[in-house]
Amino acid sequence: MKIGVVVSEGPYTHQAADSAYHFVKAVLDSGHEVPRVFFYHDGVNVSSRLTIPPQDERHIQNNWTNLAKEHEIDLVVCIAAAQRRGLLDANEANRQGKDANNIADGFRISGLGQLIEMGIQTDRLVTFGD
Amino acid sequence: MKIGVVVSEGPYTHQAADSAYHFVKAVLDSGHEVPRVFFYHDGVNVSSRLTIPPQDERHIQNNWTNLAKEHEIDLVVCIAAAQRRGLLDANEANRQGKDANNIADGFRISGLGQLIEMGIQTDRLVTFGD
Amino acid sequence: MSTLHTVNKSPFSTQSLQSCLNHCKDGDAVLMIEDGVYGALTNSNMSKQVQTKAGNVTIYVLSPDADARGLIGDKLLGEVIAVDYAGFVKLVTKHDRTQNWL
Amino acid sequence: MSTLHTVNKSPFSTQSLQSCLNHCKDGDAVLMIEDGVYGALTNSNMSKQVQTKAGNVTIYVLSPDADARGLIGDKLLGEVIAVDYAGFVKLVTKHDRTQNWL
Amino acid sequence: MSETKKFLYVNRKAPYGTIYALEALEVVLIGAAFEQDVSLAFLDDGVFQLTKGQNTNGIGIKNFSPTFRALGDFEVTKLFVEKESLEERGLTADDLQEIMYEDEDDDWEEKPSIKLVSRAEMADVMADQDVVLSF
Amino acid sequence: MSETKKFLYVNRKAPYGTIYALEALEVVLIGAAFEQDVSLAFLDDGVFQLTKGQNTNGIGIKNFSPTFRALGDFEVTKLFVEKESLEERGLTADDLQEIMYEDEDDDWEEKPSIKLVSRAEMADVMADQDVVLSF
Repeated sequence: MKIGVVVSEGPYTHQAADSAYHFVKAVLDSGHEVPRVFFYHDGVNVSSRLTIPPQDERHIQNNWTNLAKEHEIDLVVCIAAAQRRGLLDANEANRQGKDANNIADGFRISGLGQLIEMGIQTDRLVTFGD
Repeated sequence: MKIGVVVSEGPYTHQAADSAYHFVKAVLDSGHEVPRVFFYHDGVNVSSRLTIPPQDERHIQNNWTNLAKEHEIDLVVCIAAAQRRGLLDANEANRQGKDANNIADGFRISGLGQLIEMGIQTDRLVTFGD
Repeated sequence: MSTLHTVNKSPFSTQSLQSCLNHCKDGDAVLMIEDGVYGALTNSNMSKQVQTKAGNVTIYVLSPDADARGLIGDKLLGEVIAVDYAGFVKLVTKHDRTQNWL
Repeated sequence: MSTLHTVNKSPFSTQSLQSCLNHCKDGDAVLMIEDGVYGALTNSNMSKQVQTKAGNVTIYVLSPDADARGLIGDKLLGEVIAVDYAGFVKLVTKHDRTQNWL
Repeated sequence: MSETKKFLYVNRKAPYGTIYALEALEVVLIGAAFEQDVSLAFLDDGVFQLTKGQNTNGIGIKNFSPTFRALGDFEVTKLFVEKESLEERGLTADDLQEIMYEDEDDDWEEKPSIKLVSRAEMADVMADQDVVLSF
Repeated sequence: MSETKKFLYVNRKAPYGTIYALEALEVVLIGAAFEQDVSLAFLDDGVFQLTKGQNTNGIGIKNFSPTFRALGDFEVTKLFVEKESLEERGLTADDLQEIMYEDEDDDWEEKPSIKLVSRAEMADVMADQDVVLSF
């Protein structure tokens, strides 16, 4: 079965990004698929490669990047939500005249249509948020 | 009278950063002082210079930067909270081996001691959060 | 000695206003801001409690926030006093401390 | 056709569990996760309502979240079934849709 | 895309205090292009999104409530509003904006998009969906 | 700094679901160095922060509850816990961790840091402060 996942809160502040991570791992372990995870609202903050959590805490962005690589999961960051909150890739930074970018490896920025498409193309959709 | 202000939620997602801004302006208009605003929890996200809000929306970070310059307000971003959430200045980025930084003009990164100090040195303390 | 309490959440979705009203003392002030302004609605299932408490505690609503949410005229309880941001500042300076019910 | 509902907030601070219980249908499942697991506490002022609803709806609690918060043994209602993340996935696939009460 | 699914957008939060209501509306507008069977549910504090007379000048945040009146042009015409949620908040249908659409199957007659439903009817609406997105 | 103020840290949120409890504790630990008159209030869901037997292995988040037991070493010895908040949640004092400090004014005798108070007493504690920080 194909299960789509939405993450709508930022890392560390809410448990959502952690819960979604454990859930996606369990989906994969159960032999089902997670073709895409969509990051919306403050969820876009999960994609920042600039986070430096304390040594004894989990590294949420690294966890997602590694999981996505290993299982070819499409991690999509909503562009409208990302722009409001200061999450940019190199392309966007260039286009918008910003002098830095901060999106981590394994995440890609795209439109809200990707969320609707995920709803259409998956069998179930689960949202982790606040 | 000296009034200290804490902002503990991120821009756009919660109204806190807007409410705090209007409050600080009103304090200054009333002839009182705001020596420092302390950004904690997701409030640190207000300091990102990479936000690109829609044209017809307010620019929260610019508002704060301009207000701070005009009235010499010390905008302090908690370092521990900022590191978790991927907010860095050039120094920190260098020290931590990160290839980018994203703190806007007018904000400075410092420790939680600055919050306690603000509590000690001001006559009132008001927190805007969630 | 008295306290200014602020409440910024809808009383219909969280317990913040309830907890604030449970802990504020006679002579204190409660200022509803942001989504907290819904606590000032007439004919709601919170109205009576707010009206009753208004006998011992002065209850204010931040008018820019009330206006934003369409709470004007007879939608607002008569017991609740509307203030603007300048009034918010006055309340902060007038009371000895501010407690924010987040 | 049935729905899996998830609730991730404490029923003592927000109305999410209440609203979920008001809207779920006989044969549905409710899974308490994150701070939502406090809804499974014994002897709380939510216990009776959850126990009563458990007659028509199957109520689950995510055990990693319950463990994190020290909700084990007799702190958990007997009517509530503990599942791990694999069990969470099974519930998602078993029911026709998932509705998340955020 | 040939498949048509029933999408429900669930709105349970008030506007302006948090961004969820606005960002939910952005999803609805984009989603309209996908020609799915779309419904919106407004319950709990979500009913506050539809109230009349919102004026955000004093808080410097854009008033997005007029956008709900444009939903008909995007063929989003089913806005279910829960009666009990209104009553608990001291509101009636008169406190909500008038939101209309032109029914192309009925000689373009103007019809109201807002459908007041009881809590039990709202539960039925929710149970009749393929995809439920919560905000 | 010669001035001493009464600081109250108000904890009303549960641990782990959100970070407020942990980041509040970080403020308390840093604040201890400033030698102010510090109290902590635990009410509403904040009482969950102090429960025994927390085991976070399954969620991959650090269990910070043992840190409360170290507060005595930082001379943070006044933890007010509201009885009514416990009762509403089906909890009793037995469900909370034992948190002790050594009283230097009483021959270093071990004493409990947790003080159970009624709602009315909690209101008195709150009304007796110079600075109230809410989390």
